[in-house]
Amino acid sequence: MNMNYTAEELAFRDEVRAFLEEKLPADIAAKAKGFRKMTKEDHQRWQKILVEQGWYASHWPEEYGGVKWTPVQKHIWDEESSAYGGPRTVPFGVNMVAPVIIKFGTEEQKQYYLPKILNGEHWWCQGYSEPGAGSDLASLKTRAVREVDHYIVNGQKTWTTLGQHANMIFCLVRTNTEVKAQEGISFLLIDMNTPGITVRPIITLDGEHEVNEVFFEDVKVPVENLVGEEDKGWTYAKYLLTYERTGLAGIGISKAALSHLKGLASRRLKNGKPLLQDPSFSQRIAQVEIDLMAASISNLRIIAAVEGGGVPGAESSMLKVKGTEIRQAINDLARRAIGPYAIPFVEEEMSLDYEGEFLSDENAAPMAAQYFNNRKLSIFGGSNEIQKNIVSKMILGL
Amino acid sequence: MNMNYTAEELAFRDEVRAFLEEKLPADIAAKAKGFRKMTKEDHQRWQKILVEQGWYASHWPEEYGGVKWTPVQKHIWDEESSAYGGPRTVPFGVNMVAPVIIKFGTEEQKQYYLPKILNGEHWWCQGYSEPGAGSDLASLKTRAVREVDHYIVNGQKTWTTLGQHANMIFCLVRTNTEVKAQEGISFLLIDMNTPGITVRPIITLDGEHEVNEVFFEDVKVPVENLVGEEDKGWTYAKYLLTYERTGLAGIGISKAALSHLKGLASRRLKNGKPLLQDPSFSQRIAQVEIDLMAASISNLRIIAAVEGGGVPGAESSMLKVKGTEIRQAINDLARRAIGPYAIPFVEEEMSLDYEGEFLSDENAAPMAAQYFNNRKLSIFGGSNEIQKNIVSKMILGL
Amino acid sequence: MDFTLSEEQQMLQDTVARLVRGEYSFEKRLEFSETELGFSEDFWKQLGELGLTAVPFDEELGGFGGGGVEIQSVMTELGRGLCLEPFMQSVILGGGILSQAGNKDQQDKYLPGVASGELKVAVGLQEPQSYYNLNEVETKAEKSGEGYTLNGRKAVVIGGHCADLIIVSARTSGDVRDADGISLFAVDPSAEGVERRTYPTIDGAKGCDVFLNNVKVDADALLGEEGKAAEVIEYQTGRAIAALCAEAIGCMEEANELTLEYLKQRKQFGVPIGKFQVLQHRMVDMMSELEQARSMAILAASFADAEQSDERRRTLAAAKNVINRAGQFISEKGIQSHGGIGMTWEYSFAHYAKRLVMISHQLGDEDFHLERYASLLEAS
Amino acid sequence: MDFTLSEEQQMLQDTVARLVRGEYSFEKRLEFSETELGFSEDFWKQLGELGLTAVPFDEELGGFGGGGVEIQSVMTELGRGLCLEPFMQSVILGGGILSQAGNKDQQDKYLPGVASGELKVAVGLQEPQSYYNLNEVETKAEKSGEGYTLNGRKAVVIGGHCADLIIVSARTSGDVRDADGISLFAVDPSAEGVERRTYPTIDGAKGCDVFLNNVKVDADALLGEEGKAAEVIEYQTGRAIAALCAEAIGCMEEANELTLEYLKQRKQFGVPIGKFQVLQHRMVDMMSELEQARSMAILAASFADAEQSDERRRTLAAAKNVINRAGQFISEKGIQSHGGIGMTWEYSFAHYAKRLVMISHQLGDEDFHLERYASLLEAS
Repeated sequence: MNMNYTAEELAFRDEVRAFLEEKLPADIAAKAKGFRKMTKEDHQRWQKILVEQGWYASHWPEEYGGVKWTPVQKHIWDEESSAYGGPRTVPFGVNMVAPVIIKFGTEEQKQYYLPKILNGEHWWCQGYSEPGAGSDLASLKTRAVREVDHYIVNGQKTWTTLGQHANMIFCLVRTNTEVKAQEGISFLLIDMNTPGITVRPIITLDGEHEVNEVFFEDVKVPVENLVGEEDKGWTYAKYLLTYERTGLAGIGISKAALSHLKGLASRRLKNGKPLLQDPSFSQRIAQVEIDLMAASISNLRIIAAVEGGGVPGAESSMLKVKGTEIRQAINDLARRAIGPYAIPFVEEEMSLDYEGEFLSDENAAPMAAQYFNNRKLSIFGGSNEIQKNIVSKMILGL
Repeated sequence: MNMNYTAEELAFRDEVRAFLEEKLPADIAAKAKGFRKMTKEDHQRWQKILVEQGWYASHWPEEYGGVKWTPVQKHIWDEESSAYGGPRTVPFGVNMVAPVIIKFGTEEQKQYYLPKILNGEHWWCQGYSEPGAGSDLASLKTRAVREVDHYIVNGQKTWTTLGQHANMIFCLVRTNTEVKAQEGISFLLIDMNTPGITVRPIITLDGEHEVNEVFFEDVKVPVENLVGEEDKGWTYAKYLLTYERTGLAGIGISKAALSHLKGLASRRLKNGKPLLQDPSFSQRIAQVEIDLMAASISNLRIIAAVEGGGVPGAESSMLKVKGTEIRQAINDLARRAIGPYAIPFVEEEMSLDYEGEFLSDENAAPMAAQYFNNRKLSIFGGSNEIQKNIVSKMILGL
Repeated sequence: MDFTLSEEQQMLQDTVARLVRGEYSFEKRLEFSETELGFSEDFWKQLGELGLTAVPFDEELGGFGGGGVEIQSVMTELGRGLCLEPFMQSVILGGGILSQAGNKDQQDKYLPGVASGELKVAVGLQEPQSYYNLNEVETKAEKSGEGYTLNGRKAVVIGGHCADLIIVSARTSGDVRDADGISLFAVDPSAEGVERRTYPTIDGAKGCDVFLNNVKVDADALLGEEGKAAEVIEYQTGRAIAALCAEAIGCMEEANELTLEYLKQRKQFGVPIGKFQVLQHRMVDMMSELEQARSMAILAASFADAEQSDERRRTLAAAKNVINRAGQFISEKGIQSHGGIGMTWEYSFAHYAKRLVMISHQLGDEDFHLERYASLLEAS
Repeated sequence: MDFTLSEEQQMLQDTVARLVRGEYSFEKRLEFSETELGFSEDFWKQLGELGLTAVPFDEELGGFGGGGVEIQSVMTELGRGLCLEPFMQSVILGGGILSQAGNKDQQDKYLPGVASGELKVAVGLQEPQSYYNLNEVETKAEKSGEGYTLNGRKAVVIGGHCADLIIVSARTSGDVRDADGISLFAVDPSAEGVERRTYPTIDGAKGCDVFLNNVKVDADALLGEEGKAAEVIEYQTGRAIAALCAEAIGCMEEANELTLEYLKQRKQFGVPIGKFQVLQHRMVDMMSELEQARSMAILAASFADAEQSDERRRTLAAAKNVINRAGQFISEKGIQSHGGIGMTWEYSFAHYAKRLVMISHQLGDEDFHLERYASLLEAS
């Protein structure tokens, strides 16, 4: 039993820190730390720097541009990057479709798509959910009918995050209606510029445009855009979901958010004293910090187990639930900390370019909106209810 | 809209108070207020006084010894009686089997049983639950086979509260195995002295003997002990459950328990100051007092609705859940209030006769035991899960 | 004891309900919210014409001296429609302060307009650092000549952007958190030195921070006795709390109805999601919290116009604590039960959720009222 | 980073596990509990013979200088068996205080016995009104001749009824809640003026309050520097907290296993109750709380024998807070999932529940440790 990093790991951490200090653009870091809005250009700029460093696609095989990071190194990167204000990687290309292509794609697909992900030519989005298929993903209805050398796709996807920026979408489509729901699904890569595709924004309750509906009307997709075998897409989707879940607990982001909250609470006053010194409020912060401490060790335990050759199983589902609850609790406290100033919706102050006077605190403006927006954490990536169903079946055998 | 009592109701409250002040024995009141152990004799003594006053079976028809209390009067009685330390009525005779006999029994049964309930000759207990039939009451297996003028009963009942004191038991038994579970059940009145009946104590985690198992081996029960029709017992049982639920929220007892808790918290110290003045602890008390205030108004609203001719429906299920949660929260705080002294199990101090020095506080000894014992509140009378199922079906139509 | 509304009260509530149903569809509400005014001028006029803005006032002002229960009836229905008009701010809080603290002249000057709806009042009691403590007043009112000079800033004045009159608290003596020494002033927003920074609110209304820079007011701008306003503020915000509780009940009832409806209609895994026990029990919990909240809103209404006492203080603190918690619970669980759709702008649920959570930021959040209650806790 | 036990640690844990499985069935445990001693003399002897009571001590005492992780291995298994022996009190807390504060003579005198199990130590740090604040010491130790005279009362001394040596804190100077001025004394329970009021504990063990009436002790009864014991107490109770956390993990693992088993086996409405989604999700929550608790128990173990620091203080406070909450959650929800059977004396679940809840009353409850953590909160 040893909770400490090895000398090599510590050296790696130093390397990461030096890199972040030198290369992370200050304006991007300030946005991330203040939970301000990040533009597409911000993401692309940071991606370029990471690609140059060779760390953007760290988990890919070396031949395609990856490095052989251990799970612990990956964790060190996540922690340090969050702490320094590195923006969260938009996962759809590098972390989601790429692993599927690498594992199940043809050599041609690998040669074609992976470089374009690295160099930013392709910005991917995810076409999984449909209006009638949320938690029950396998009931999806978008049809792909094969006609010689292409498929004709018709249907609708929804909750497509950052779809407005994307030029590629990976989709689960139904290619067979004769078999059980999960057996007739295929995994298609679709160019968003193909005629027949329409993207319509979904505005969320905080006024944000982050997610979209994507409509397919007689969209022609070449058969070489099929990943793996026809009708076997569900297997690839499940593989991807496991991949996705590991990061969903968001421990690193929660640490950054907690630190941000404490800053806020040290400046906002109650009866003339900082909230951070108020008995009730400081205990609320203490409680969430304690819970985060525990979740962070749980996260390390999973990482260490993976490093030891294990597969992250239902523990990562439990951690996803706990981690998102913690993050939401932090958001809740940040909203409470600004008191009456949670009410004004001062959009201009959410941008880093704002140069006017702040209505209350420089970090106040996004807090209420973020509280509402992050209700999504317990819904997406498999809702927390679905995660509990998984644990109930997988670990408990219920 | 009027939240106040009418002049008549206020006059009634004065009458109740005067009666309690004059007639409630001080030793019994002290036991109730200190949550000490109540003996069978205590209950009987108080019953006798109430019967003399004509208030013991207040909800019975006048011809059998009842008075025409309105729901509000009944509520006033419950509140005042709890506040003065009147012990909770053991409900099995007067409040449970009696209403069933009155509504579904023959005139002979009424003439025979009701007076014996009043004069204390019969002490009833309830034979509903079985080892295999808890929440799923209708799956009960105790068989009653009719042989000319009697039934032969075989089976086992469990969780029979105060069965050790009882000489009569009302039972749900299976008289028909050919039909659906709920349709083959009958309601039998059984003399506990009949050969073939064995009572075995169940000791609960706090060392108490409150509940029992009752075994039936070829027990002969005369057919005239059947209430209503054969195979229709489920209807009577449901009638009784509705009757039972109304009181299960225990608002009056919670008020007494809260007052007891505040007494404890005003004497126990933390850093030299009463817990009642400690910021954290006083807020914990405040929160439960607020919740109780709300539940108590909800209770009044149900009572007023019944007074207006309504039937207590699923609202009483919600109130049962909320009320028992509140009571358990109060018990939890009382346990916390005594700090390290929750650990000693000083049985002798739980009796009112104890004349030695108290280990810590005169009210401390029963607190931890009561916390554990009252886990039952969310289990019995239809577990809180079952109540939520009922609400979900009845009100929500889910 | 009788928890039913009187015939008049029921008629009143029905009137508002009909009006809201007819004029305040969710789609229209979104439109109203996006106008510069931030609400419907027309709807506000109708409230006036139907005598609803006059409800709490005396007959001579067109009202019938409606108390807590009448206000409850109106506010519940306005809550149901997520109405954006400054009824609470102008009629209840503004009108209440003027009625309690104003002298005959001031009442004659302002109340007819308030009661008819022609004069919109906003009330600025908070300051940038006051959190929810309304006795924390840094804004200064210094005697100058016959009148006063005001300097300071009032924070998050809902409806202040379009008010014809802004009532502000300012300190005429005492230390920054003293109850003593606070005074109330009726300020003309167009007076020299009054600046407003206007913003939309996250729940769809509009408000502003009011900056007072050497604002000169006459002596007759002082409402009530100099330095003695803390009592008035406490009493009138108590009435406003009861009103917010009622509004929240309207919101929660609609929110729960939407969630319940969704559970019945939305299918996943081949069945309505309402067949899943976890969602069923959660819905029961949401109904149960609403029951608790409803009880406290009723209790708050019954105390709103009662004489001040520790019991009134406790009751109103308890009510706001319960309503804030219930509102947040119903919002969060409701969104969760809906899934993504519950978070979208174009579906009304999200807007109920936002309003409910923001109600908890008006006149004290859960913790504020819990501490307040604890400070008033009676011994056993 | 490596969360697996070393081979030696695993062997140690297996040894204890085997011993407990073999000697400490639930039925036997009930019997042990009902003896006058309140635990098994024989099992205690075996712990000694197998060198387990020596684990934390140096080689010369038969141990191998086991640290937090080794203690964790032992305590988890003792927790699993609901073992009643005073391992934590005597070996960890008693032995720890003697090791840290005792001089050479005192260590030579006591430690061999502690390490072999022949000398049972109990530790009295609490007082009737101290709640969980161990710096609140009213018991007085006054210099008299070469030694001291002790007067006062120590509360809830678990294992004190049968201890061969009782270590108590007493005040040699300072005010009642000062950290400075607290001293530790080794008291012979049979000395004149020592009285014990012995009682069973609700979780099946035995303890006592210790009354000290003019108890004369020699100068060499003083452990460590006069007036400087607060530090020793804080450090050693920190180790004891880590040990309690590990014990709690053993209890929780067993408790959850029992509940899970019950969900699978108990049928209602024609199916195992584990088919009901509400019970499934609750079980997941219980497992999840156990995961959190396990993480904190591991963290606590890694800090148990580290140098004192605010980080150690924070970690141990956090760990106890998490363990107390998880223990109560798993107990309450477990009983609820079991129904009535979970509350019966003859079924082991109830006894795990009682032990878990009582662990929260040892060395600080949830609120105590939350406040402690908050007082040590770092700025952002």
